[in-house]
Amino acid sequence: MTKYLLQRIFYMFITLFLIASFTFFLMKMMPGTPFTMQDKLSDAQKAVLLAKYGLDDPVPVQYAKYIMNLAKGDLGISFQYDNRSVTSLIMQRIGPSAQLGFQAMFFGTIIGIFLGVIAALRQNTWVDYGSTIMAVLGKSIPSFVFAGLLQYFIAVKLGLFPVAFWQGWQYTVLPTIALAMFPIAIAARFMRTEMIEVLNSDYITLARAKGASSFDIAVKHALRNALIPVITVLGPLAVSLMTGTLVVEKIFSIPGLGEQFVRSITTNDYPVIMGTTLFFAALFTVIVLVVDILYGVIDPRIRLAGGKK
Amino acid sequence: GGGGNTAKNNGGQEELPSGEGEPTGPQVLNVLDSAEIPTMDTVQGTDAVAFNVMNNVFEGLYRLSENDEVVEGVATKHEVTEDGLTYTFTLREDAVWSNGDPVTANDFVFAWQRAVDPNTGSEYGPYMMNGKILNATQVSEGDLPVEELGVKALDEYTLEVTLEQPVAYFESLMTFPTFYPQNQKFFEEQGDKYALEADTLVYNGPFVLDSWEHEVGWTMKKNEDYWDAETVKLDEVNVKVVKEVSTGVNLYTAQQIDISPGLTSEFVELYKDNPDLISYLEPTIFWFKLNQTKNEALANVNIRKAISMGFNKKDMTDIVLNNGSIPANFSVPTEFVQHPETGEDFREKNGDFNEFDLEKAQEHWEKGLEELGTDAVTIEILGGDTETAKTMQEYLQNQLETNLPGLKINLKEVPFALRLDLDSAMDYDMQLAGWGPDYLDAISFSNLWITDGGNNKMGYSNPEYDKLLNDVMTTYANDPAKRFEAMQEAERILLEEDAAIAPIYQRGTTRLWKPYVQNVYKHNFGPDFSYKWAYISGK
Amino acid sequence: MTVEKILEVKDLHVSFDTFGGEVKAIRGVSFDLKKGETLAIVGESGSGKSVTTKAVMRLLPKNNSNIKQGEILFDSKDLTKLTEREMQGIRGKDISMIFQDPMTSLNPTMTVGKQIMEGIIKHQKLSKSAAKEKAIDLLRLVGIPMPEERFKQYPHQFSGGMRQRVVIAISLACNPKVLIADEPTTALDVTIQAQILDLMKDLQQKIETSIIFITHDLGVVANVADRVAVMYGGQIIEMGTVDEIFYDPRHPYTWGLLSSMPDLELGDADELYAIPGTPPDLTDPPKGDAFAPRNEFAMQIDLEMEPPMFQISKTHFAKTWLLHEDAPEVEPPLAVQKRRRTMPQNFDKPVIVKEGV
Amino acid sequence: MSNNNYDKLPKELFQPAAQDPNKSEKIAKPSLTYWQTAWLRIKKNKAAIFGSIILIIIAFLAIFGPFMNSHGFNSQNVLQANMPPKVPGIEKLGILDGTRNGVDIYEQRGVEDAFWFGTDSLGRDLWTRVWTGTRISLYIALLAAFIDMVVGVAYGGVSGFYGGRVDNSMQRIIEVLVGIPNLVIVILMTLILEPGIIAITIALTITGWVGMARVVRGQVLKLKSQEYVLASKTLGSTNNRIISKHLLPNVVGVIIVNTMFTIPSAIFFEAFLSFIGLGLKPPMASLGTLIDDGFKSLQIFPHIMIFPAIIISLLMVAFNLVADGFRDALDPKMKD
Amino acid sequence: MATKEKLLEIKNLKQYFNEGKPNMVKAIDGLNFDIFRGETLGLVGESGCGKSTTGRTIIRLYDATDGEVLYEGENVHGKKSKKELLKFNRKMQMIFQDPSASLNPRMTVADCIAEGIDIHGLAKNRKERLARVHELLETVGLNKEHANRYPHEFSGGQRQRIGIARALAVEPDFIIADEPISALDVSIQAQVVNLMKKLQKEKGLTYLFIAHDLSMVKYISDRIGVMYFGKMVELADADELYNNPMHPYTRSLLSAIPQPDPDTERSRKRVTYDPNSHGYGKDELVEMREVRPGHFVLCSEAEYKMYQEKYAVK
Ligand SMILES: Nc1ncnc2c1ncn2[C@@H]1O[C@H](COP(=O)(O)OP(=O)(O)OP(=O)(O)O)[C@@H](O)[C@H]1O
Ligand SMILES: Nc1ncnc2c1ncn2[C@@H]1O[C@H](COP(=O)(O)OP(=O)(O)OP(=O)(O)O)[C@@H](O)[C@H]1O
Ligand SMILES: [Mg+2]
Ligand SMILES: [Mg+2]
Repeated sequence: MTKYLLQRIFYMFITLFLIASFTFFLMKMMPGTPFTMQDKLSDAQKAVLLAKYGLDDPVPVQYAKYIMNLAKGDLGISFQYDNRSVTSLIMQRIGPSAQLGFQAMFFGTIIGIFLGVIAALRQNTWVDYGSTIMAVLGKSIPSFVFAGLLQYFIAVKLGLFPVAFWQGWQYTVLPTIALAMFPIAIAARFMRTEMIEVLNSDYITLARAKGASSFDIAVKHALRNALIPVITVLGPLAVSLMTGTLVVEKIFSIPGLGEQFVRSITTNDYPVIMGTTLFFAALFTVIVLVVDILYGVIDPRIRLAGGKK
Repeated sequence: GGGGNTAKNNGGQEELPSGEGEPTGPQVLNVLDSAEIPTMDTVQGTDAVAFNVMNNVFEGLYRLSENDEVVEGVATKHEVTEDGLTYTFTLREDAVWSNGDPVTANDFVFAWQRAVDPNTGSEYGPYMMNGKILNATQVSEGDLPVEELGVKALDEYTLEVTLEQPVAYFESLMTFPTFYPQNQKFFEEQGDKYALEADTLVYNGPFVLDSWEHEVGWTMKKNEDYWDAETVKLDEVNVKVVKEVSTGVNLYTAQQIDISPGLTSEFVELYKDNPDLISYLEPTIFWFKLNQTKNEALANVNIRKAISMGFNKKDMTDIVLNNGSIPANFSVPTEFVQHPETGEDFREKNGDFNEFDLEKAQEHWEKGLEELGTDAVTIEILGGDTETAKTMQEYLQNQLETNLPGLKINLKEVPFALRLDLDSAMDYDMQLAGWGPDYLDAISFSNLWITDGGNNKMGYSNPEYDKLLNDVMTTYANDPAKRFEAMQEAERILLEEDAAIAPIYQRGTTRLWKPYVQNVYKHNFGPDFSYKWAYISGK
Repeated sequence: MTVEKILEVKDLHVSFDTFGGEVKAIRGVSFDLKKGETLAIVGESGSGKSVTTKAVMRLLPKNNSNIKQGEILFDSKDLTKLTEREMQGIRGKDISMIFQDPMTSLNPTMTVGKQIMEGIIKHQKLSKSAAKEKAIDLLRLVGIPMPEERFKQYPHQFSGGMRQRVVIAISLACNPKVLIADEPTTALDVTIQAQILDLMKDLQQKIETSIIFITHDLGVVANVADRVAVMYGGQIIEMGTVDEIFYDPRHPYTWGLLSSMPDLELGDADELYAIPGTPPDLTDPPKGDAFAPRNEFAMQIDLEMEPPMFQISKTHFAKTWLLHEDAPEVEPPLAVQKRRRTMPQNFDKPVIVKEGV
Repeated sequence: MSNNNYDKLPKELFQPAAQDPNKSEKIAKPSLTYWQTAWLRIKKNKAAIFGSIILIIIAFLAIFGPFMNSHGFNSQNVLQANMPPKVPGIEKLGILDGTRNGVDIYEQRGVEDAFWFGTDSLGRDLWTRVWTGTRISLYIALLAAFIDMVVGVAYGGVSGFYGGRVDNSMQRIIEVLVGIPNLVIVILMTLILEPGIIAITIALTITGWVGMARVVRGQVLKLKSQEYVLASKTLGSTNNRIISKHLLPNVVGVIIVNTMFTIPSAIFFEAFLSFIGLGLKPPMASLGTLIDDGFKSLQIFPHIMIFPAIIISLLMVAFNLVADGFRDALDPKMKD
Repeated sequence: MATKEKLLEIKNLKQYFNEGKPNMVKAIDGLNFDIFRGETLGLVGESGCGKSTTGRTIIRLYDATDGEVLYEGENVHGKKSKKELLKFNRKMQMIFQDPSASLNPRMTVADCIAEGIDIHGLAKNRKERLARVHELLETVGLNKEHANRYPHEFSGGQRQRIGIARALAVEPDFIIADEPISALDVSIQAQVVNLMKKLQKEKGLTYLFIAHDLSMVKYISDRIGVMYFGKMVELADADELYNNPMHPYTRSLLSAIPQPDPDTERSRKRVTYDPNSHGYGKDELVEMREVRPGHFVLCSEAEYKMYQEKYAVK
């Protein structure tokens, strides 16, 4: 197990290195400069600025410098936010995004699983169709629409929750709901499919033969066995939700990472782009690893196979 | 191109609640801004959000008041030599930093030197100072040491500034944040952390930055040590970051903020009967740049005229934009600058050029096509990718295609950075672009179109135009009236003779504004608002 | 033989809805089970053995199966009329079942101990710790060494034979009155099979459980059964004590089964006897005797009329026209002839049973 | 049983009957081909039939809808901007009657025409635009499904099947692909590509298939040790044959479920591409861009967003119903 | 025993799973035996003792950890060109334990059977392919109409016959049958066994027959090998093994066979086997030794002497 972990961590670093390198060179091809006033500056002024940020070095030199700094754990300093380190920018922003993403994942998954289980237990009844339709709508209507509707009706019209901002748990309710629609849909659909299969297996019949109630069967026996594909899909989704989502953050004025990331790309804030990309990628690879480990926790048979590649 | 993100105009100032009633109730103002403050280091500031905060927590030599009148700031008065090249400012002795240090002439010297020092990497420093303040260009390019910059502290409270050539609007320039002072001692104490947080800064303006929660918002509190603290009525200004217009409107509806963000046409429609609705004009103009080097058709003046006159600007401002914008038949905005002697608006004499006129447009079109020897022309419009830009572009595309038979328009909507790249490379046919001024002078608009000018980038070149502009900058530098009229003539050449650009509209802004918010002054360049004189009455 | 009847199945009909039409999987099955006895059910694949027992447990798939007709009397209650919730109280407690495929019958993600405890906690209302003790006892009882450690392990850590014993432990957890074992040893080798059979017999003696034992292996039947029911085409076609079935079979299908086995003692005959043809199509069961098309002794009447049940002795029944007085005498296959003996309790001649069994 | 009279049976009946045991060697079920069975099953599945009917109606309207009135999809008339929907004949019902907040806008502006879905901010007929947009979105849906099925399935299949080092590297490649920000790639694409269907296709191809690849890989990992795969190996099957003939047909279930998730993602991804200038050339529209457009005026002119949103939802619900039906029908193992 | 031609030689074959990990399993641990052309070798043993693994390793489904498998003198394992592999695949085939799991549920019977024909290009065109499929179906006692159906539409016995037809399609010389009859009822078991015997007679096939059901194994096999924990413990002619079981495990196994005779069953006594009963010394050489001609037993020198005395050929 330790050997396996070490191996995976080694691969993680290779992956991150590749991502860093690709992104670095792709960024060099992006149009524009990182300067807000690029259209007003003379060429001489631009040259001075480029020199100051080390952007006049040949690309391979810049790359080498970047990778060296990276190895030291230094992500550099933002071009947009004067003198602020990329690390501090990410740290400032990650809190709300992570909390929101986590809440949405947590509640979304629970509700989705619940819907999926109900649908599977009452297969081909109106409950099933209802839950399918809910899941499909959750996926086919974009989250910004939900966000807009929730803000207008629940916050402005009914005054039940705050309209926007990020100052306490009440503030997290509406954005969480808006974001949770997606995990709900996914969890519900995959859960239903898998649950139907699991419910047909022999050990479920044995559990019924023991006299277990329908609830016990669904929760204690079937759920865990149906969870594997669900976490396969939800793992990466969790990463993207927890690292921020542009629209919901914008609509609820939440100081999250998603909005900052998009802005860093449109303003060519190279260090922030790189930093956030690496942060995201690191989280992603970690989650993929965690999902692989979770496989083993959920299904003890896989724990043994964990050693195999 | 050029974003209009640095300055705004005050056309309908009288529409903003002003001077009604006495201050009553808690003097707290709640407003929004559209982004996090990118920097609080005055020499690094480049955008409206930063300038707006800086304007309220710092103070330069002068300050903008109602109607962009220049009033006393740290300086009480100044003298100019006859050649207009040397300014000597007298500073007030009761101006202090919030840590108790006095604001001295050296603080200005220090800040200005930093602004042009290439190691600082300031963008606005060189932009505002080069060519104006003596040696600024050489210093900013590293050819001269910063000490050579034409600014000197004659004593603690006397500042001498030497210019390279006379600058007619220099006084108003002194209200601009790039020219604010910085406390050298404090700056050196803070080192890397300077201006990163509310408490790693000292303030000398009507307010101090009390708290600054990054990405969320900031609070400004009245500065009791401000030399004119008596005038300041507000105790607190709370600013929150909101990026989505609809969110801002919802917050306004929910009574959480006092001034809404600029409304989009849909919201104007929704609130058209609301008494809180106010709108005002800004000095920002949007136009089509017509590149004469890439597309053969656009090199033809008749085609350009046809395009200039070939679309309905009024429907566009009134229905498509519907936010207080007005059709633009000019290249220098209305309600921006006035004749130095008669006081009449720039527009009054020059009036409108190339108004929408279907018949004339089609006449020019026929003629142009004939000259080109073709009956079909395809033109690509390079446009922006914002929501409003898109609707507008689709409208204009449809108008031009319908009104000018044989014209086929392709829309190319790209992200801002890419658009600038294409602009620099002159790799476009027609481009929808806008411009807002950085100083209170028509030349901010006029010198865009000189041959090979940094912003021309469309191959426009007219020796007559260049000559007039040259005169404006040299011969007439100390003759404001002549200078003004020369620029009016230049505009006529640009539009009436050459139809070099096709103006579309001058931007207006419409907001919901609580009537109890009084005396918030709005500015045409630099910062958006001054809260120094503002108060709450009858909330 | 006036032992108490614990389970009585009367004229059970079960069918499934499929695209091919309605599959009449069980067509009038009747039998009873006495306290402490073992009833073995044998028969061709697809003859309805599993369906019959699942019907008793009410574990048939909900969506496409239905019990068309018949009663299942247990403890004077008709199980076909109980609600799902009432059944939950009976399953595992009064009637428990070992499934056809033991290898997949354990939940792979739950420890073995928990799976045993589940039924105990549910039916005997024991505390967790008491249930745990009982579960460990059960593991010890089914002969699993070091039960305390094994308790915490997952099924995949058990060998096939051990898993099988766990399944048995689960089914015995609440001292059921009826234990249904559906081919529990098919996948095991003979030594482990023998251990398990011994174990079941032991337990049966201790707690007087009645067992329904389904298997293909006639050796196993000979070993465990008190009585045997032979199924074909959704019906019981012969039923009797184990001696009656092995030593005096009457139905030609039973003859076929008995002759199909190779004999260890006997040398290799050139070819094993195999019943020709395939089982009947249960969507459209034949009009007469379902076995007739494969029956070398078939008579005209077999094709036209379903045979009634004939009673040969108090305990021996067979459903074939060959027992009719008008039927010609036929010689059973050699393998059957060799084992045939006269059963003292037999009636003088077979009589038709009119009112079920 | 008991009412039979067994006593008086004619003796002749007890004569041996001629037997042909092979005659009974027949299969219970009627012989049907793969597609016949699938069709029978689909037909029995009411939800799937319902779904197909919706799909047919939507497809029909997407093809013919724009011709059902005289408006072009880019005929602007700003004087008729933001007209609420009005369908003559059902005004009495109080819906689609051309009023907004109780005011009859048609009367107010003196508009004679009736716009069934209303008009947008440039006065374009939404009925025409929505159905034209539906065409594009249907194309995107099919394209995304195709890419998913071809690239994603193949990649996941190969990765899962070969396992070991191949799998390890292929999974790392996926991680790298997911790690590089999409937006950067797409912006770079705007540099070299003209907006339009080709650009959309390429953008979708770059990363659209990753999710499918992961899911298929998981399934293949599970299936590849099945006995029938081993059996095929002993016959000397090439790996390609095993993947395409044995593994993939058995992963159809998850492929279908996953495709149903890819489709709406792709539809909105196209809207996002249009937003940064890589999607459709304006004034073309798709359901995604129409929803994006309509969203900003949701409070004031809800009709602009509601119609495309309804159609996209209907489309997805229908797709899912049909897909579920297909999944069940294509599985010959399903007894039902 | 007349001299027979060795078709297959298995030499010191080892198959370890998860090698080098704590959960290593020595599924087979040094097997040595030969299979003669035209014979049926039965393989029996406790479940989990490595019977299936032996079969699968022989046919290259697993790469052997050690040892070799010689088919007509040529090593089956090790690096092989595609062509050589195909050659082996044609000569050696396998019938799988579970008939339903070993048929692809989404392939028609015809496609299942024709797979080998397609791979080895044994049919020139579709017509010939179909004709071959029909012929095979008839060989295994099914009929043409079955060709277009799906495996789940067949009964267990029929499915097993499809598996046999699939293996026969490439006209192999040697077939490994892994518990081909366990899941079937007696009558169908008889059908399958009859079919296998008939084919052996007609085509001179060689079988490795793995099963639990000892009576069936005895019936079909010429020789029988008994495995215990990855090792062969006894190998002899079928009758010889039943009449003179030497290894205690074999005896235990034979004593556990239930007889279809209630009276015998009531009186049968089972012998249990305790692997510790041998009491082998630390460096005692335990290996296969030929006690009687053709009868090999895993034993130590001491045991060998004892067996020889006890079972001396009279
Ligand atoms: N869920 C179902 N849907 C349709 N038909 C079914 C279903 N379950 C069983 N059957 C049919 O019912 C009949 C009896 O099946 P059952 O499982 O009882 O056979 P069995 O006697 O247990 O056979 P085996 O010895 O193979 O286990 C078979 O023809 C089978 O095809
Ligand atoms: N892929 C594998 N990985 C790890 N262990 C395995 C694997 N395959 C088989 N084994 C182990 O190898 C041993 C021998 O297994 P094998 O399947 O050969 O037994 P068998 O004799 O065929 O048993 P049965 O009679 O139950 O079929 C068992 O302990 C099994 O758990
Ligand atoms: Mg069964
Ligand atoms: Mg095996």
